[in-house]
Amino acid sequence: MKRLTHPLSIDSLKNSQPAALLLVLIALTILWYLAAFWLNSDLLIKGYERRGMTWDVSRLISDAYSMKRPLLPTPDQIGYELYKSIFETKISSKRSLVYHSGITLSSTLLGFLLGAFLGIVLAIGIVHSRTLERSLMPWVITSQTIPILAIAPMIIVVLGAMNFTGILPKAIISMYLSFFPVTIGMVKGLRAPDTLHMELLATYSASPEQTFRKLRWPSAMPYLFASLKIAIAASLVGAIVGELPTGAQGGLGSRLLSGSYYGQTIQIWSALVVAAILGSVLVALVGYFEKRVNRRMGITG
Amino acid sequence: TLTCSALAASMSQAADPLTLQLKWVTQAQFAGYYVALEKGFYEDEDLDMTIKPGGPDIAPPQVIAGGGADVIVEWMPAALASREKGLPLVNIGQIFNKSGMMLTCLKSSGIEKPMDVKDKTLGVWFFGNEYPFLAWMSKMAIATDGSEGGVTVLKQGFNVDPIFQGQADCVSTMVYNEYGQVLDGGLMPSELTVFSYQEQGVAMLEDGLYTTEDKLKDSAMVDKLARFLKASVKGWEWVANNPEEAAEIVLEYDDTGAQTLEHQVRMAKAVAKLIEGNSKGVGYLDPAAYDRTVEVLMSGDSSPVITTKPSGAWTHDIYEKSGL
Amino acid sequence: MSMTADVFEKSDVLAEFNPPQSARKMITIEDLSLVFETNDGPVNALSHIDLAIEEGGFVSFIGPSGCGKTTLLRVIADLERPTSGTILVDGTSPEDARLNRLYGYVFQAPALFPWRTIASNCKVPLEIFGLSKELQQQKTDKYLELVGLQDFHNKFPWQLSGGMQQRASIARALSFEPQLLLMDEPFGALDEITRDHLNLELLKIWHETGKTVVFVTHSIPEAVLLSTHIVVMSPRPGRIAKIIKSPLAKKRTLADRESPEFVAVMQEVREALANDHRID
Amino acid sequence: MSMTADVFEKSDVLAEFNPPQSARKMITIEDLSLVFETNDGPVNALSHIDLAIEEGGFVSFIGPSGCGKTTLLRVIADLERPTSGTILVDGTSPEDARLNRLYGYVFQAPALFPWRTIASNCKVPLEIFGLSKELQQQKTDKYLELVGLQDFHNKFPWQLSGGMQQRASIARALSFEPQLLLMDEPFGALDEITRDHLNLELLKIWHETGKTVVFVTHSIPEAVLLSTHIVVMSPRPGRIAKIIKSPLAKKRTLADRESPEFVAVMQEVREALANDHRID
Amino acid sequence: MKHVTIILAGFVSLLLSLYLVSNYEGVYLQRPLWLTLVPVMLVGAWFSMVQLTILADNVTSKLAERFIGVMVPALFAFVLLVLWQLTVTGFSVPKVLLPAPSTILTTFVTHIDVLSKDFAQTWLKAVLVGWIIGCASGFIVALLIDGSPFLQKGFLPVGNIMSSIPIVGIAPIMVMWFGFDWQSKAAVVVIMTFFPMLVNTLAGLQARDSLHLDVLQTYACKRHQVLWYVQLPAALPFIFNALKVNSTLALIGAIVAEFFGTPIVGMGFRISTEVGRMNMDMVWATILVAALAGSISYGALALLESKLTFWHPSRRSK
Ligand SMILES: Nc1ncnc2c1ncn2[C@@H]1O[C@H](COP(=O)(O)OP(=O)(O)OP(=O)(O)O)[C@@H](O)[C@H]1O
Ligand SMILES: Nc1ncnc2c1ncn2[C@@H]1O[C@H](COP(=O)(O)OP(=O)(O)OP(=O)(O)O)[C@@H](O)[C@H]1O
Ligand SMILES: [Mg+2]
Ligand SMILES: [Mg+2]
Repeated sequence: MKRLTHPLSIDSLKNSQPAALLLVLIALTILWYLAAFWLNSDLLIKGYERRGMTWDVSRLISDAYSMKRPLLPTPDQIGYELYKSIFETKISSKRSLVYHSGITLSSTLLGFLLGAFLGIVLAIGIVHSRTLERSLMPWVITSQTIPILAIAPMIIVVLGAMNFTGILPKAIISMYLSFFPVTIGMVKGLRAPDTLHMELLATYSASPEQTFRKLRWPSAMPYLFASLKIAIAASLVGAIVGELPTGAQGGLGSRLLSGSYYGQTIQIWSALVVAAILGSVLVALVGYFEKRVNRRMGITG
Repeated sequence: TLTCSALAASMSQAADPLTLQLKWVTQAQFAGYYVALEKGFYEDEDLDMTIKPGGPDIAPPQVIAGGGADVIVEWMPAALASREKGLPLVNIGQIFNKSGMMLTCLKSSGIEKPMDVKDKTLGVWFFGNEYPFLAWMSKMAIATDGSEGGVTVLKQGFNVDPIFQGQADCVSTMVYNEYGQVLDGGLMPSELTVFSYQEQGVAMLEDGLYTTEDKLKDSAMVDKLARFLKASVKGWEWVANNPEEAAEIVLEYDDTGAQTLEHQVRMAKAVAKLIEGNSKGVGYLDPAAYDRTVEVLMSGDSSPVITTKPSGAWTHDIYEKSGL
Repeated sequence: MSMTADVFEKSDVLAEFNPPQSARKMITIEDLSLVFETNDGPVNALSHIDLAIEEGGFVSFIGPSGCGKTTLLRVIADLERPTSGTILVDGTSPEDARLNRLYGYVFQAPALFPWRTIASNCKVPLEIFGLSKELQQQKTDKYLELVGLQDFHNKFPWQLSGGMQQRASIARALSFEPQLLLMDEPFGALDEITRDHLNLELLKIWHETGKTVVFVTHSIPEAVLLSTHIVVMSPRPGRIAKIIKSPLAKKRTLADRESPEFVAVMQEVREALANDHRID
Repeated sequence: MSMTADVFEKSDVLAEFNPPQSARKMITIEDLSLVFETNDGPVNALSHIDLAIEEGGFVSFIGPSGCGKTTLLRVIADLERPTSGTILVDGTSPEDARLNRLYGYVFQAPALFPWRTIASNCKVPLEIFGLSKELQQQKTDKYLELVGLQDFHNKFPWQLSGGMQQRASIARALSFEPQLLLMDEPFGALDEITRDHLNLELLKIWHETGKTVVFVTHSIPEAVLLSTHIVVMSPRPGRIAKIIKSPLAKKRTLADRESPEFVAVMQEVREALANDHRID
Repeated sequence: MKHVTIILAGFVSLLLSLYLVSNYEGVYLQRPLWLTLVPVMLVGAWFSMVQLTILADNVTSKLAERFIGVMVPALFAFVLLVLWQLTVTGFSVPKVLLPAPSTILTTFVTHIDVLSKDFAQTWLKAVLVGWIIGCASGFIVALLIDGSPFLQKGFLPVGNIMSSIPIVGIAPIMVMWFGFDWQSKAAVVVIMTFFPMLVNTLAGLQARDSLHLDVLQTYACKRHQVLWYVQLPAALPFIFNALKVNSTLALIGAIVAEFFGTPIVGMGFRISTEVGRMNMDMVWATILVAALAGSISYGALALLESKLTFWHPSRRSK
């Protein structure tokens, strides 16, 4: 089993994480620059032709990599923008991406906690009550087919009218998106225990609550963490979606929006990059907890 | 804004609270209100103002229906549509005298005069902002379903990119905002043909102040609104005189930190032109302009925005009470 | 370890067998049948079973692979519902008996929780029954020692050999000292000496506590050594071929295996088995 | 104890035993040790094992539960890597032997795939080895019949009794007719008669095909009946206590069990086991 | 016959509340006595559902079980709708905020032609194509990554980062790159569905029984054979999880993407336009279409799953 997944173990370099990562990153960067040139030059040539300007390739290249509002900004443009808005700006400033990440992060986390909690509670209900399963489950699914952006403004309006403003409405949208993968995963996970193990507990006439604590919950762990990873990514999406209608109140979503509104591609991309980094840090965090729980459950490697 | 208003509330206990819902994000389009807030004009009128910025999917009528605002900034077509849907919105003051919306086209696409848009692809804003365009097309008898001899309509996003990327021959622009972006993007005015809806005779009343009928039945509220209108108009007049400083004030209130001063100054100056030219000054709704708007709205051949002539959709009471 | 097998001080006479209270029936089964519905047609796992097991009895099921021993044990344990017939366990339905935590069950496979250590696996029933922490520890220590796993408290199941896992599952079933023990080939994966040792321990527990034991085994000597009654089953459909009552005294030693009665009973069982044997 | 590594060198008693080609070693193990690292400290599963198994031999491992029999078998099968020492299988490393599909392995647990029927489980290795559909069907039919599961082709594993599952897994290992058979307590969950039957079948296959068989069992009579050599192991750390060479002829019958040689070998094995027995 | 009585009682209480809704619009909520009927109705409906469930579990005919199985969620939905209608009409909620279910249904029926065009544009093109490509690529990448530690180490972090990019951010960019038509929406869907598939498939591929792997190793299996014989079957429940979650995510993604520029057809276009026109009934009719499409595709996947994973303990234990 170990050897099956180690066909490349001969070459130690190939097995080193930094080397692999570096190689992939370099490849991606090169691809990116090529793509940026390809996309931007198209735009530029159209512009040149419209104005009947003469141009040569070197002009095209330097223009393509230094447009103010490029179709695809280059990594160095984004990097510079990130540097400016992260390191050269005070964290408390509204122009700092750290400040906006903080706003988004807080509603993401709140929404994730609420969503994970709701998801687990629903799953427990569904697993234990046939009536709930039959009546609720189809509607849990249907709830997700309602496009969130359509009801997000309503949620915000209604909560706003009830004087809930700030992160709560956004967190509720995050919750709405993140509870679903948890429910689906946990319903499956809580039903995953081995038949034999379920029977063993039946011979002890263990109460449903004991069966849950001693058997269902531990066997649902792989499912729980797989769904939590999706849920936290969904929660971030929810927070950002929630920031669109309330577009002027800060957060990465409003940076994206205003970037889009004013055609500031570099601003969009740097907000995107920060959102992506935030997302993967959050997913990695869930992964870290997964590892720890696994270790406690005796699952290594 | 949240913390600002909370702070204000704790400082002046006695002041009357009032909430204004804007139609869009914080920008110089709404400079008058922010100036009034910043310069203390509202405070002078003993008002504790809260200004809620909007966004792409915030429909101010919904906000006021849900009780989240006392007064909203809205365009006349949307307000009248809501009225017909059972939310009795009433115009209590008109801020913009002229429409700032226009269709900006590429000369290189062969568009010089209105009829040239036939068989072209046009970017149009929806979300209630499409009525002037539809009215214009129906006036020229051009189909909008992409058929032969008609135009292909795209729902334009929040920017003017389609004209640069060759996805559209014309895009919708506001004179105070997107038009500037088109120029920023490297197009010269000489390369462009611009159709202003105002000039095409299909303009509708844009930014105005609306509240609901039941609020107008409450005399204390009427009094508050009158004071609000007075202070707002004072703010707008200040903007017209000091567009640069107004832009700076707006920037202060922008929570996204994305707006640039240059851009906001340009917007403030353009907006200042739109509020000009009203016979009785800023804040007065010209009934003739109202009638024209209604007429255009009811003229859409296939699906008119409103089906019956509205009544009681505006009042001059507040304007008169405000002593402007 | 010394294998001087005599765990009982004195090997006594037959008189001790059949104590008065044993008139009470622990398990009564009447005309019980069970059919499994499968994708491939019905399987007659049990057919017209009649059986009574007295309190304090030690009854072994023996029979060819697939003849329904496990199924019958599962019916007693309320893990399967019979298709027809009646069954009473301790005077009540199997379900009530299960809810009253009357019995301990040793499954044919070890069925340990992979995320718990051996000791912690043993504690599962004790935790469920709400024993105090000290008692839990005490019982776990006692029974893990009994099965010879005293040094493996903190290992995880997959770090143990097959036989060790099976012993852990025996310790778990013994740990809460149930009235009725249902054991499905508990010693199948053990070497002869360990098996002898555990046979004696089981006899000792049975003898001292007056438990009722229902026991599935494939080993004829084991069945004869342990049981008061040997139920020989035969397959397709699973039914009882013969019930053999043991003439041995209740107190038994390994040395009994050399006795002529023992050999005679062994022979009787072997014949009953061979009589109707088919492989399936 | 002398670790007479070479168990076959001076085999002379029986003419039929030790055919000329059997000089070739199938498995050679020298000074092999294996330590498992666990959360709870290292476990010495195998310590200084020396062993040679000739081609065509039938070698049984016997020893107390947890003494390392499975581990040693897994080392031969390249499922565990030894910590130190050398091992050759068919003259190559265990890995190459595995990659050459030299052996068939019967695991201690049935390890059937729940999503496949019994017949389809049997076909897994055949499909992997790329046999034609007819051949697959033919082999499956043959070996399922051999283990007495001819009526259970279309059942799923969880619809079978424990013993039936084990037989299915034996059929699966036999189906592709490997040169070397590694069997870990294959008949542990079977009744005596079925077991006898399968013992004979295995002997027949061994005898007819000249396969090498390495066999783990807990039953002393079974080990003696089947093997040319019996390796007695002892635990903590797992090592070889004694290697006993069988004086029985290669052709054997169940009746051999009554012979005095047989009883003598059994006694020898039993003593070797009891000698160093500890339960763990 | 106890449960039949209870089911009937539940129905009677529901009908009673319906009667109230239709005849005493707007006023009944001011009368406390009638207001108490609402909880009575809820309790009655709940008991009905419980009894129906028991009935469904014990009924012998497959057809009857299916029928009752549909009845329970239908009843649940019906209760929700009644409550909704009660609230909207009872509290005179403005139509621009929340229309009554009856209005929505009427709009749905009268505008079925527009709605079906939108459905074709959004669901048949963007969602379906994007979902298939997204799930397939997530699956393939998971296979690649699972088999190669090198790819795993290099790509997983990068893949993680890329898939954490929120849709709302990529939608405008996709419109920029792939144009206004459905292709850009499909691209958004691809990106959205990729990650859940990747994570779930990876978890599934690693959820195999190590004993099964040992068995295959004794056959000197190639990696693709290990996949086919053990890892894929073991991963099926996880993969279906992702397929189901994705079927709903895809719809959301496509609709959200349409907010950022489309031709003037499509469900997202319809929603944002009609919100602006205060036609909330049309908005909710579109949502109804989305819900129907999502539920049906989810149901179809669930059916397929139960066919393919019959052997899994989670199905066998029922
Ligand atoms: N869940 C099931 N579904 C269908 N058939 C089953 C099921 N469980 C057992 N059977 C069938 O019932 C019969 C009896 O099985 P059982 O497990 O009781 O045998 P057993 O006597 O315990 O055999 P063994 O000694 O091999 O464990 C077998 O033919 C088996 O195939
Ligand atoms: N994966 C593992 N990790 C740690 N320790 C292990 C592991 N596998 C086996 N062991 C230990 O190695 C020793 C030998 O185990 P092995 O399975 O080889 O025993 P065995 O002789 O086959 O016993 P049995 O007859 O009970 O099957 C035991 O002490 C066991 O605890
Ligand atoms: Mg059995
Ligand atoms: Mg073993």
